[in-house]
Amino acid sequence: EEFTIGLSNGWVGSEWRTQMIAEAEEAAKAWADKGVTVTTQVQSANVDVPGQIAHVRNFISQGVDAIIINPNSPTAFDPVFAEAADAGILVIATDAEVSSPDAIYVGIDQKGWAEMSARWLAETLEGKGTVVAINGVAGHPANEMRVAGYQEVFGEFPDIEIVNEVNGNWDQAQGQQAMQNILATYPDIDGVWVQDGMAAGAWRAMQDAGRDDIYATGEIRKDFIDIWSENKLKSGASVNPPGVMASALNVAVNMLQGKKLKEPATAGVYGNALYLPIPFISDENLSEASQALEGQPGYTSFTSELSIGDATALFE
Amino acid sequence: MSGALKPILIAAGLVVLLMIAGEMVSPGFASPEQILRLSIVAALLGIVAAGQNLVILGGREGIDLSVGGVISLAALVAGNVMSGSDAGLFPAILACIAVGSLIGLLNGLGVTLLRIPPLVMTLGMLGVVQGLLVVARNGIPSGRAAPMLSDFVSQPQWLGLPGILWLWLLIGLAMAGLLNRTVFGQRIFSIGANEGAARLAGVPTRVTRTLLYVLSGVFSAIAGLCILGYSGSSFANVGGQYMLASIIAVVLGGTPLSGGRGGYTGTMIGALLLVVLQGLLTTLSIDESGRQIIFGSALIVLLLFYGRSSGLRG
Amino acid sequence: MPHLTMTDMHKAYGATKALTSGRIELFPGELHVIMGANGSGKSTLCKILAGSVKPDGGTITLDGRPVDIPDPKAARELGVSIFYQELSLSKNRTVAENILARDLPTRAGLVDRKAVMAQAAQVFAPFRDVASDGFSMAARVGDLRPDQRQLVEIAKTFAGNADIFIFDEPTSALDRAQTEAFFKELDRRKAAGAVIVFISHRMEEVFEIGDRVTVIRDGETVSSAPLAETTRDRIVAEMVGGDSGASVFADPPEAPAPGKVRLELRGVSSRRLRDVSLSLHAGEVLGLGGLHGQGQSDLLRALFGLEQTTGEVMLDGAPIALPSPRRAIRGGFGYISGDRQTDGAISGRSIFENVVPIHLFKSRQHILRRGTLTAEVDRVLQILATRHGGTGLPISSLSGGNQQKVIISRWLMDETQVLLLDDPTKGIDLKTKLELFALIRSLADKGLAILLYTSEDAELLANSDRILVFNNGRIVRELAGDDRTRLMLTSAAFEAA
Amino acid sequence: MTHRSLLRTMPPYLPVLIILICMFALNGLAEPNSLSAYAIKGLVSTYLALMFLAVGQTIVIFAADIDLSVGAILGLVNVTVVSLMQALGDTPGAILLSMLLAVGVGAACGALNGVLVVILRLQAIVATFATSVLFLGLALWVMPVAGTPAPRLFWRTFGGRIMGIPFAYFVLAALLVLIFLLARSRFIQRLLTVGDDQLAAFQTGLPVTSIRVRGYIMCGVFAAFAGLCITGDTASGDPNVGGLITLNSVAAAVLGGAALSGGVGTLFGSVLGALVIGLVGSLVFFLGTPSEWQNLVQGLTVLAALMVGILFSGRARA
Ligand SMILES: Nc1ncnc2c1ncn2[C@@H]1O[C@H](COP(=O)(O)OP(=O)(O)OP(=O)(O)O)[C@@H](O)[C@H]1O
Ligand SMILES: Nc1ncnc2c1ncn2[C@@H]1O[C@H](COP(=O)(O)OP(=O)(O)OP(=O)(O)O)[C@@H](O)[C@H]1O
Ligand SMILES: [Mg+2]
Ligand SMILES: [Mg+2]
Repeated sequence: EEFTIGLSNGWVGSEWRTQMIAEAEEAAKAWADKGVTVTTQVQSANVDVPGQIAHVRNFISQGVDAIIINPNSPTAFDPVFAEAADAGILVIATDAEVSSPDAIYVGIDQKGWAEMSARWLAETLEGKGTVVAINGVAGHPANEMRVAGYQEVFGEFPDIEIVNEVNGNWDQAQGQQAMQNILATYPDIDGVWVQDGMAAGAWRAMQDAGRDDIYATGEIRKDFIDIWSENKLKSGASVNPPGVMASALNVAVNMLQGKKLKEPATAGVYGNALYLPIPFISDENLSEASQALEGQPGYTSFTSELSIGDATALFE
Repeated sequence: MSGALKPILIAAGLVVLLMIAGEMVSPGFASPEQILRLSIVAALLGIVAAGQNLVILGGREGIDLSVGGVISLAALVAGNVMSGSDAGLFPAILACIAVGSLIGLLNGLGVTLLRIPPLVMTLGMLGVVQGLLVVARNGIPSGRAAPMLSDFVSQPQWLGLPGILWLWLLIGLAMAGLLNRTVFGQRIFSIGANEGAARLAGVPTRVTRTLLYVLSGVFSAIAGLCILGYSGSSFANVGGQYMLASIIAVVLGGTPLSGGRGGYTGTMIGALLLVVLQGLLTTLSIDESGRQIIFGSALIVLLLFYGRSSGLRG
Repeated sequence: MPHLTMTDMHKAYGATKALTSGRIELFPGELHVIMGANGSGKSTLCKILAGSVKPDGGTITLDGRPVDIPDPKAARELGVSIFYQELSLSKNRTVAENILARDLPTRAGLVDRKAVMAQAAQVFAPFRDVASDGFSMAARVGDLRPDQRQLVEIAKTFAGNADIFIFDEPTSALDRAQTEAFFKELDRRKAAGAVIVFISHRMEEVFEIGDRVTVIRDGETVSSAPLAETTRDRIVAEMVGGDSGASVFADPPEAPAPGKVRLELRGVSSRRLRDVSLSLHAGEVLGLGGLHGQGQSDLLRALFGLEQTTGEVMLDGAPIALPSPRRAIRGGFGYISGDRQTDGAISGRSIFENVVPIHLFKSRQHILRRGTLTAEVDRVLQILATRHGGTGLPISSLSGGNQQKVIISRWLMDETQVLLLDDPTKGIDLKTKLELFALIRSLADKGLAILLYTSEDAELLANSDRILVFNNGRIVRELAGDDRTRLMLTSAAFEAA
Repeated sequence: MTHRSLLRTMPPYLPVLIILICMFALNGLAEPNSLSAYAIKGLVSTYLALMFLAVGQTIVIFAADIDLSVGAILGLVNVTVVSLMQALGDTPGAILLSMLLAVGVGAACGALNGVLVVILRLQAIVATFATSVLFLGLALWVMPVAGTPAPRLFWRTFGGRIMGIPFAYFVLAALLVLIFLLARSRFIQRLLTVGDDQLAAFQTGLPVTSIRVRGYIMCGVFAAFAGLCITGDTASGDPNVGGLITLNSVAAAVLGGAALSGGVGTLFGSVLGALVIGLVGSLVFFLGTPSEWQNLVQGLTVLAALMVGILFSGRARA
């Protein structure tokens, strides 16, 4: 059997995305062992929504069998995904959910992701204290789902108060600057809920200020995990693995083979999601995470993916 | 002199005013430590803005939109060369300056030899550098900052101030000296004011202008190095936020985009003003939409103080 | 009753009082000349009338009614049309579009291109025969020669309905034939009852066509009289406010004892030059004559490294290459152009900064020693009696003439061997011209070799030791000794044409 | 006819037209399907927004101004029109009214830019950057999170066909007619005169201030049209949708032969420039560039195209 799968990535501003593509390409090669030839076509560039719509249309012109996309918008692709479906192409979104009925989502539940780390923080603080949140890009759906997630969890704890929520645009340095300003004006906070790479920045600001009494969520790059282990930080991090696209690819190949999901993808706000498990790194399993990343470059993220076997097991 | 001093005084007054406002809204905002930390962030911006300032002073619509790309590339290269060890610091500095001056040189040659408008040339170069970053990140692992570099940026060193603030001060003095006390400085102003006449008066216009872009590249590279020290490790797109911020800092400091007029002292205060304003907005507990609306409006109000071009009717 | 009067007009730019008490009365059907030294406020007075400068005070009455002129559009509606000294052309637009810029003809709401061409051609008709080569209604104004641009600005002034025409130095780049065509059109308009205001520094023109003259000195109207009742000397006296002194229009100088050959050209050609050979001696002022734009400026620019040439250039007997202005300056050349705004003034910067660059370049300094330099700057500015309020002030605070003095001062700080003067007195008043030519002569006496081009024949005749007459990029005649007469110059200029 | 005068009489958009044709040819060689009816229609409907935006940007560039807020205006219009349609219902009348109001929003944004840059005389680059922050804030206020869907009727029409012809082609045709008329309007001619030499235009008696302000308003209106196109192609609201498009609009204008110093260029050239910018990404992909090199090759291609355009038109003008 031979399948061609188009991979579209609309933002190249982070190492996580690079790793995402690389792992997906690896996963495609691994199918050779099963006697299936999976060819990937990759479009990966900094584009806006129209630019990424063009990615999809290019794939349609090329006549690929499936498209896996890390989308720049949740809803903007409805029309173009409909075009793809008309052309008989399977569309799978990953990392951010899409509203299109013509696509399914294979990835983590961003809201659950935030809930997990928020719960860790709330429980570590024993259910009371003041916290701040440093968020990604305002208006971005993944960000807003995460915000909903932590707000819901903190809402369950009456003695936890969110004193401020700021946006660091998923930029490490902006996260660091935001944390710096927060520390100056809210010197008595107990916890920080912060996302992704900005966590490294926030932790750095706390260390610079000598504040090792604050609990904060962490992130999953080797650089950070090393610092975490070395300095015994009080942190916990839920994992959005860059392997999500590889997982999506493994699911896609199964679907292209004509198999049916045992449980159809109906989760999520749009009712088309297949959620993957979300690993969590805390002091308990920190050393395992360290080991998994041993010898990798500093920007490598802790990852996990559905293996071919795992994926196949989801199908009838 | 008093004419040149006015915008600087306005900017300085506004900084003080914002600090006071900040202290009232969120107590602790004007604490000495916070002032120090804001100054560090301002220094990072200020160093980028030094190069931007020179390019703008040189006139002919001078502007450098590639600074963000250069910062990111320099931070990547430097992090990789030093990879967390003090021994690698010096080679890293050299590597970074080489990268910055090379990109600056290409910008300069495009602008002077091919006569590409600076906005277009440096915008195109930004696209190229961003592409280069993706390639480079696949090829070379990004590394960590040397401890010495991190301490230089964020730990109090001499007289309670971190090294970066001394460096910024030094750059301030050097820029003032360069602009007011050297022949090169004279040449910058003269090509900014009237390139054709300057050329007839023996100014090597192309060489001078090319050097301005080289210097801008070098300043961005130095800033990239410092930002690496600030954040500890290099990461993709570290420099993105500096492109327009550096231009705004220059304009808030009283150097008009038309060139031939202005200086760096004002730009330093402009950088401080911008950072204090952003810091103040961060500490306000409001929606992001509110922050953006206030930030945009505040910038408009600030710009009303300066940078107004003259009317047509004398 | 006068058609229009301006009384007690005043205007200050910061500390500079451009106009303190401007007054003028314009009668229908007259050609009214305004004369005054550089910076006396002529242009300011005219621009106020045209609405492009806002006066600080004063009254304007039209047919006895006081009027307000808030902008050029309003002036136009009152029937005032102006030719700007610095021109008001858009260089990327065509000649036709410029002439009709104010009011492009439309059809069905869209610009009617055919009508634009036709109407513009009609307005330009009186000058069609003198516009010469490379000129068409569809040409881009930026591609035209300075004299052609002045013709376009003239046509633009005449386009549309107006009955007061102001011409602020309209002939400064025109040759004789062009000037005559222009004067003929002025006569026609005058006969039709229009008022014409005319500014020129060329005394002959003024007496040739003027009816009445108003003299302005230091921003103040000092006299107004019919030209028939006044004399050249009286006007000059009123302009300078003292005795009239010597005249630029004196007889040709005695031929000096020729020094050694300093500059020699053999077969120099370029885009506009054809096989130019000449030799220039130390201590000599060599004039370049002929009709406008026959290669005189091109030769000077080529010698200053601004144009590519073939052929041989020898300085003091040794061949030299002149690939750039910097090389030319190092070689001992100096260049002064009458086109101050583009070639001279480093606008927006101080007087000091406008004087020092040549010295800084030649002395290969890198550090600016302000103290020592300031003394030097003061010294050279004094040689020309430059009037200024401090060397730290921007050069734009000076009048045109004084700006030119500052630019000339550049070349006086260090030794220069060959001075290239490219219409250096364009738009400069009589008194300043006198000082300037005296300086040029004294520089020649010190051994400098000088190449002089000026668009005024009288000036050329009065100040050159020899004159080379140019036509179409070639030297067609050399005039020396008693041949240096107006008649010979004119006939030489026209004979090959 | 000599070499120089030939260069001078050629239409200013010739270089970009040649570049565009070459890109189409290369694209077709690498992937024949990229010239299929489907692909062409896709290209047009994807980049209609950029074409409108580039035309708007060119209008202000004609007057030697610049507008760095066009992307933010587009985003604001996108979320406004989607919110309005949601509020007013999805009847044809309500949709048309929403569109009209959204164009009004664009015009108002343009007017604010005009007031700041022209009347209050702020420097265009920094002032329009400041307003872009403001407009983004407003967009976030109107729609805090991306996602509200546009009515089906609206995007089905935009993405559908009328008499067998894709609707996008009608929009493109309307754009071309519009710029044909604009290019011959007195307004654009005056804008060019103002951009050529502002002082000269003022002294000539043109109402410089009002011409420039109207230029900004017109730019805002075109940004609003672009916002409507993007809404049609994406069927939803997203406050961040205008992220990269601003700088692309400037690049498209320059590619199309407009000089940032004002007074030179054609609206048609900018439309072609927008297509070139749009095609570069596809071309780089279809030529089989490895993913990590795509950005670099794309950056180099855009830079080269910009240089070629400027060198050609610069030569012709010199
Ligand atoms: N603004 C300009 N426009 C057009 N050509 C220019 C411009 N500036 C310089 N040139 C040309 O570029 C070349 C180098 O100019 P530059 O001013 O750098 O001189 P230079 O090489 O430093 O001179 P020198 O060798 O005498 O020191 C020369 O051929 C010069 O004529
Ligand atoms: N825009 C301006 N800003 C500052 N000073 C000015 C300005 N325009 C004119 N002046 C000054 O006003 C005075 C009068 O200038 P004006 O141009 O009216 O003189 P003029 O009689 O036309 O001289 P010229 O014969 O040189 O053209 C001069 O001192 C000049 O420097
Ligand atoms: Mg040199
Ligand atoms: Mg004058």
